[in-house]
Amino acid sequence: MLRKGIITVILIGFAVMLLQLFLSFNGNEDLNTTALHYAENGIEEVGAANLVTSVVVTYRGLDTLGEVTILFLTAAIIGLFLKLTREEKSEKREVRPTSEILQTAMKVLVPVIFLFGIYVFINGHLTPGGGFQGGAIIASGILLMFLADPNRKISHGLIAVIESISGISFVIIGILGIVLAGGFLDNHILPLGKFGTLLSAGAVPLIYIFVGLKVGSELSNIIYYLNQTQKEKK
Amino acid sequence: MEFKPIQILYALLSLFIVFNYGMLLQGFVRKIGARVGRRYGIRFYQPYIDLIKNYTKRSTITHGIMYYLGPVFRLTGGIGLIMFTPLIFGSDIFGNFSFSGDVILILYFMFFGTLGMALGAAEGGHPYSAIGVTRGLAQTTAFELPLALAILSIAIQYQTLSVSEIVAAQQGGIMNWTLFTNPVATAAAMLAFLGSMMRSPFDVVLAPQEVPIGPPTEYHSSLLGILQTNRAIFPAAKLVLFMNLFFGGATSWWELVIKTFFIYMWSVFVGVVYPRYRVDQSIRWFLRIPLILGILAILLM
Amino acid sequence: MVAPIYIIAAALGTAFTLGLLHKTGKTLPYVLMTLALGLMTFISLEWLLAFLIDGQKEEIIYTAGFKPPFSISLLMGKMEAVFISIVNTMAFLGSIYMARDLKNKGVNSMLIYLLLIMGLNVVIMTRDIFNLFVFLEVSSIATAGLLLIGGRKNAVSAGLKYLIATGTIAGFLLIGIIFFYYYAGSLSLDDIIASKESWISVGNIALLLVLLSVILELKPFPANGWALDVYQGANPGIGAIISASSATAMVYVLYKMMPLASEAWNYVIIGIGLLSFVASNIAGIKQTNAQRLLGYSSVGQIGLAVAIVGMHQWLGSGLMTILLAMLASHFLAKAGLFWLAGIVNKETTKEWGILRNKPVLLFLMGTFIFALLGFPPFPSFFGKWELIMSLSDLGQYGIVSLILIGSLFEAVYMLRWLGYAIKEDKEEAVNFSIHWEKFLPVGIVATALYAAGYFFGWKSGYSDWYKYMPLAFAAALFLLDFLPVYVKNSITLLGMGWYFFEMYTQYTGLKFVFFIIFIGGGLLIFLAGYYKKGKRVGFYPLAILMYAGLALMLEASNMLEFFFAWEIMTAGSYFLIIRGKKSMTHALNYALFSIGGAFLILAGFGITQAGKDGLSLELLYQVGSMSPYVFILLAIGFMTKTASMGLHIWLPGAHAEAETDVSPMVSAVLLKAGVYGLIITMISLGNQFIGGINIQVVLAWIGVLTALMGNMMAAFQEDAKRLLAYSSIGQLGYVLFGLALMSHLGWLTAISVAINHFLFKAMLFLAIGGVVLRTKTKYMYQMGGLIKKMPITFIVVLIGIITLSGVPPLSGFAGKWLFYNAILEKGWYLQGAVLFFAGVIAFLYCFRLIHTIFLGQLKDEHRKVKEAPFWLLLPQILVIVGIMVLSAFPNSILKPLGEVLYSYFPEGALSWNDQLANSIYGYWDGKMVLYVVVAIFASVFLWALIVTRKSQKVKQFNIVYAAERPFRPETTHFAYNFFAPFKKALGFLVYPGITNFWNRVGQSTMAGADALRKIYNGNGQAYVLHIVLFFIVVYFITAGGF
Amino acid sequence: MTTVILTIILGVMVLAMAIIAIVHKKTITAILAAGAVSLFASILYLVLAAPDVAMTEAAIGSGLSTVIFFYVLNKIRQDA
Amino acid sequence: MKFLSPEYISMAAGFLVILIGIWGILANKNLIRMIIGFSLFDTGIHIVMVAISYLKDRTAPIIDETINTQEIAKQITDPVPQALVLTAIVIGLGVTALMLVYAMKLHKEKKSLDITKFNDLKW
Repeated sequence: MLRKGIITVILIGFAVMLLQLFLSFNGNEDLNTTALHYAENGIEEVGAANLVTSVVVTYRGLDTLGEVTILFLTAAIIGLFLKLTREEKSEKREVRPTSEILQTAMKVLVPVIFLFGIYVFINGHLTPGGGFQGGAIIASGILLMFLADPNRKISHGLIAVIESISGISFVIIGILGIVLAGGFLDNHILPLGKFGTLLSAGAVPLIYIFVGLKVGSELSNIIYYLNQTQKEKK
Repeated sequence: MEFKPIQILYALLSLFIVFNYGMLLQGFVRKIGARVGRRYGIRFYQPYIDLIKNYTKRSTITHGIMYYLGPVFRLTGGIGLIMFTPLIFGSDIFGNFSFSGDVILILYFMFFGTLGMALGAAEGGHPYSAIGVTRGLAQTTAFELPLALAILSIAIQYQTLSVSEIVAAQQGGIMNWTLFTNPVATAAAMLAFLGSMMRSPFDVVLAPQEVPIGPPTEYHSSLLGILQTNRAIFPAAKLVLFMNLFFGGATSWWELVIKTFFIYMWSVFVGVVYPRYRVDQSIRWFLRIPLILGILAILLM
Repeated sequence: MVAPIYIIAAALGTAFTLGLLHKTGKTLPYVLMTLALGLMTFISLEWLLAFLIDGQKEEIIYTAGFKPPFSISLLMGKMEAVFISIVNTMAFLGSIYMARDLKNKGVNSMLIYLLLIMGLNVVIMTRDIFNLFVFLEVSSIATAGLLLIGGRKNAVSAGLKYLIATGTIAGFLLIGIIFFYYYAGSLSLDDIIASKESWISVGNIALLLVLLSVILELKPFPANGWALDVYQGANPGIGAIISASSATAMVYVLYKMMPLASEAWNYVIIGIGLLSFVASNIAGIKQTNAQRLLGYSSVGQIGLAVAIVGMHQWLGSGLMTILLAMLASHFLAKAGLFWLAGIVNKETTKEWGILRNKPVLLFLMGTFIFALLGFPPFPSFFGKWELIMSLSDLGQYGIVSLILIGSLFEAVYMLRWLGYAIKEDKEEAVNFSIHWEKFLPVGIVATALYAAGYFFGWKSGYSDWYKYMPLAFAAALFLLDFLPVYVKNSITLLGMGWYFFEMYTQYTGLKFVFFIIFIGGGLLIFLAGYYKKGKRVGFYPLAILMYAGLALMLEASNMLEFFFAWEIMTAGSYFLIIRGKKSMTHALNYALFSIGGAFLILAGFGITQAGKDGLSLELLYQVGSMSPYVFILLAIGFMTKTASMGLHIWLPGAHAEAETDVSPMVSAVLLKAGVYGLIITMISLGNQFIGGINIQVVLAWIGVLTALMGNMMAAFQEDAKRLLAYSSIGQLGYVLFGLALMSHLGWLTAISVAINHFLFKAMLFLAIGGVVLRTKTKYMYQMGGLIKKMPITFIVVLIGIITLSGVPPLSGFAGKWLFYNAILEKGWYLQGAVLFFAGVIAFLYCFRLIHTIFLGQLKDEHRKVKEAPFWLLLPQILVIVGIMVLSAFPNSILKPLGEVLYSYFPEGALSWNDQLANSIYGYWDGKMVLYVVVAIFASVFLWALIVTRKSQKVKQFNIVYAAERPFRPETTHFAYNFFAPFKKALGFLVYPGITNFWNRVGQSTMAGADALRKIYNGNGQAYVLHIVLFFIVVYFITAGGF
Repeated sequence: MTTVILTIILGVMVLAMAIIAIVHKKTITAILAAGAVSLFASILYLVLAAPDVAMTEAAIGSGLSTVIFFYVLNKIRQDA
Repeated sequence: MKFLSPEYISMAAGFLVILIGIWGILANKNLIRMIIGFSLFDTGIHIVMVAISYLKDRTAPIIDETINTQEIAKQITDPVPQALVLTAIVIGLGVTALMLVYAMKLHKEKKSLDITKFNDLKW
């Protein structure tokens, strides 16, 4: 009880702090300088209809790279974990077979989900969505596969290859930006194309494809590893 | 004052006088003590006889070089004390080598013999002698403190450390004696003097007849003779020192003899009256009354 | 030049490629990773060199081809180059170190490692705060992942706590960042700073969140339990990287953020930093786990770095030098220690005793620990110096004292640890193999420490090559350590001898006296070194280190040089002392008192130079109104070395347990360094009054009581070397008193006592050392009758004690005589009386020393004891010659000394007539006294020879204890409890009040430390609570975030 | 005004779900409630004119992350 | 009533979710429940971020037929915080996943999810 009391007091203190922060918020009347720049020049400079994508992929491309790295790291660490536990020797676990319906649904749905995911990140510069969302959707496809059949073998190697290749490609595109255009991750290495079409915005779609593949494979990887853990012996 | 070879002869002369004076003093005091106790007592020249007897004993044993050197150190200490103390005020002949050092030298030189004695006795290997030595040293440290304070006090009083100058300052009448000009210091010093004479009540160290623990019991024959020689010289030298510092010094041998005799009698008198102290008791005693007097003597300056 | 962006590209590209290489074996990925790290290191170092040498201009790296704030930009400036060079180099070395672990755990671990470093690089370079957040997360997550690599026990729970804590912090950071964006309309740090004025009035909470989050990443007390757990649980290689690279990078992040902080914030940051520094170091005291100990130290050091960053407005352009100097020591030494922890592979500090058989590793460990503690010649010494000096200039004495107190606490546990490694007896010294790839990085960082030390020394103006010469000599001896003793001893003698003859014309006056004592005395004692056989591993470099300090101290012309020398000397002597038997705790005590003293000196110097140009020691003459305080600081500082009462408890053990020829070095020679310091202090500051009391009077009383107590304690010792040690305390009390008299005679006394003490104590320690060597015991009641076996030693001791006790005719009397004259002149009679009493007691222990060892009965087990080795006797005999000369010709030394002192104290000088000295009170003719005494002695001796010519030698008789075996046999020995009646009467004077006092100080510090560290209860939730609380407390302290 | 009302409703839902996620005794319910928080939040994002965020939150926050919770919970159940 | 506007309401909601999240982190001893608290904390931050990007009566920052290309700046909300939230969400997922995996591992060691049990490293 004392503990809860202390925590309450602390939280009240913190709430006071946040209240002060909240009161400093005064709404927005207009875009601030940075946003204004993106709104006014985003189309010319990047050529992507989705300004969020412009920001994510180009203006703040380095963040995205870092973020992809974080997922990559997470997957790697979980992989490392699995390796550690696997040293304790695992055994195949008897898993309750899932229903026929789910299995069938999986067979139908998974390709559709994959396609949808790919659509989302290919169109990331035009419509809402992009690499992260697309990647997440692809990962949910993989998830569905595992749900349908926990013992299902998928090519972990393939996931890893996609993960790495897309990562490396991301970096290479970034470096190409230095070589061919104005800086690291500059999208001007490809022509901007006609605004609003699929092949526009320079390298943005390309980058987003790689991001999508990478995020998808990384999340899949995480799911794969977690699925592996379910098979371990008690 | 420059050193002249003739001074060696002068020194030998005063040494001879002091030695004989010391011997006779011993004899007379024992005689007096016996008479007071209604005994016949020894002959006054008995110390001489003892001395000769010891020196001429045929068997002499030794425990090693330091055992041997102990009495040597002791006697060196005694003779040295005489040598560094001016005997007769104003006399070049009996000023000895007092020009080579002042009262501080004398104060510290007193340790020379004590150290040698202790070392020599210790080499005998008898644990009793070690016990005696520790007692002696412990007691010495205790009475030296009031003595030093008293001497410091008169050094402050006369603004000098030179014994001759201290005596000089006391000339011109009995009232100029330190005894009267600085009675507190004198009191402290005279109490300390009791200890330094190692007579009762502070004589447990010296191993008198019934106490078999002490350096002198280790020695015999000619080595004891050397110690006895010293026992004649050393107290006499101390008496002279006290006389110089507190009782106006002496301008003639007669004056010296009278004054030192009475100073000596002081310790004899106390010894007869008071029983013997244990060493820790005597340390405490010295660090009580005499020390307080000594500090008082300084504070009054 | 390679663009810095390639650092990121290389790291990421390699990391992603590594993901492909799961099946290609372990070596290829490892090589790739190392190559990538190598490339990153190369790029950063290339930039660093360009900045340092070619005056390269800073460069902004635009990403995506747009200018900030519209895109993320990185900055490559000089500071960035420095910091990423640090991060990458350490990471590169770390990758070599961890080769085995990384290969074991496979590709994933390598890429995590690589990404951590990449993250740190971006964190340093980025000028975009959201980007900062992202890459902070990269490095946090990577760190959490790395904890899984061959970690210690409970690494996983540490990882989770770390994740939770950093996750929480990152959340708060993100809130702050988004509001920054809202206020400033930009995420570029430069824009946010530029527009600060427009939003600061409302945006203070966001600022608080951002600043505190960054600070929290730097593990401030008390919200740092998670970090400590990580340090403890991590693989040592990872611990090294977290401590060296991550923490260093974060310090720079804070530095980047500082322009955001208002002036009031600076105080908060300084406060947080100092609190961390002091509290972590206190909490570290009780620590027994080596890695956690390093964690506490890391947290503390980084706290100090935070405080320094917070002082950016005060320190101005000097900030970076100070910060880098402190950090350089931190990251190099901390990484080195972590790596060593990996090599040793033992959990608790006590178990480090297994290092004992590895002198090179011990040397490295010593290097690291002394570098951390800010000893010269390491960077943090100069950093600390500059910091204290700058802060003193500003009058920030409170901060100075906090820094020094914290450093002292750090010294406690660091040195205790080192002590365990060198001395812990319980640990079997097992041989363990060291892989070269683990050793190599450790060696490199150690080398780098020395190089960095030189660099920062050069920056602080301590660069003259010849001031490093004595150190180089020590280093050379270290390299030659494989040679046998007699070769090394000869080299040492030649080297020091050369120095002696080269330099002795350079010095005059008091410096000359001390030069003779330090270097001449050193030579003399080194002569004894030949007695040892074998190699005597490590002795010579350390001894030379101490003498190097002493030599440099005399050379010192300014305060920096003086302090440099002082610390070198302390370090050298510490190692010398710890070489002794059972000397672990004593060496620790010594070091702590010395360091404490040194800090007081440092503070004193700081106040002295405040607001003045330069660092010259002459500035001590013109301190102004602060001078009483400077005087007190310096005096206490130097009195720790002279072991004055209250500060003496380190001495007896240290001197008594030291090796045979080390005891005289630390006693006869080393203590005089304190005297030298006191002399400098008193000459320049003179009489100082505080509250109307002359400090000199206080010092005099301290000196008097020191003498009394030292001598008294000495008289009651059973251990011969301890007796001598206490005697040293007593003698130095005389010296202090003499100096405090502030008169011609007083100083003459003090210096002649010092000289005499040097002579007889060197002699006595060597002699007693010889006895101990032969009899294999230090306890006097186990000896006796050795005069027959060791006659020369006996004579030496006899002469020694006569000199010591000041009995005429030997030279010790000079001191006594001068001393009474000085007292009479000054009028401090009571002090004089007590001192006289102390002198009488000195007589007691002197007697005991010679009596119980050499006289009495020979013990059965000593029947076959031989005389001490020739090489031990030789210096003793040389000293005897010296004593005799001084006794016969006192004016040969006192007269020139008097002339020197005349310039300081023209009044009350002695007048000399050949060897007859005349003061206004008395006179004394050393030559005459000697002649008279010798003549009498000779005659009496001759007389005795004549009268005892027929004497026969008999054996001593045995003493039998009535067939009973006593419970404690030593109690029946005549020399046990020797001065029992005296103790009975005056024993209360030696009540160990001071020892008890310091013990109580130690215990309560320990208890405090224990209580303090209880907040780290290991509960991850509590750690989050601390973090949240930290925000709230600072929020309230800053009254709503300034 | 509809936006405001919608926002309020969604905000209240988010809060309600969040409280359930914290206080409910059953962990499974708590996980589901946390997923629901994300779900309502993503609708809120749509209202706030942030479709990209809404998609991401829906896919990742309420989807994947809930699944991961369940995976782990399942594993823990197994081990217990 | 300026607070009766979506950005204020959602920001308030966001802050409250943050507080609830912190409560969840601090008050539950169960590791999984703590991590739930943690993900709430994240979600709260995301809501706040999106609230900051909001401008009244504007559309999402996607330029399509409904938007007059001449006056884009007057018609769209702020794309930057949205981009940041995207990143933050993915990072949050990574961190949550990691925490869960660590918790799983810890549970394997001690068969407990009580965080107070994992205090072997302390002091």
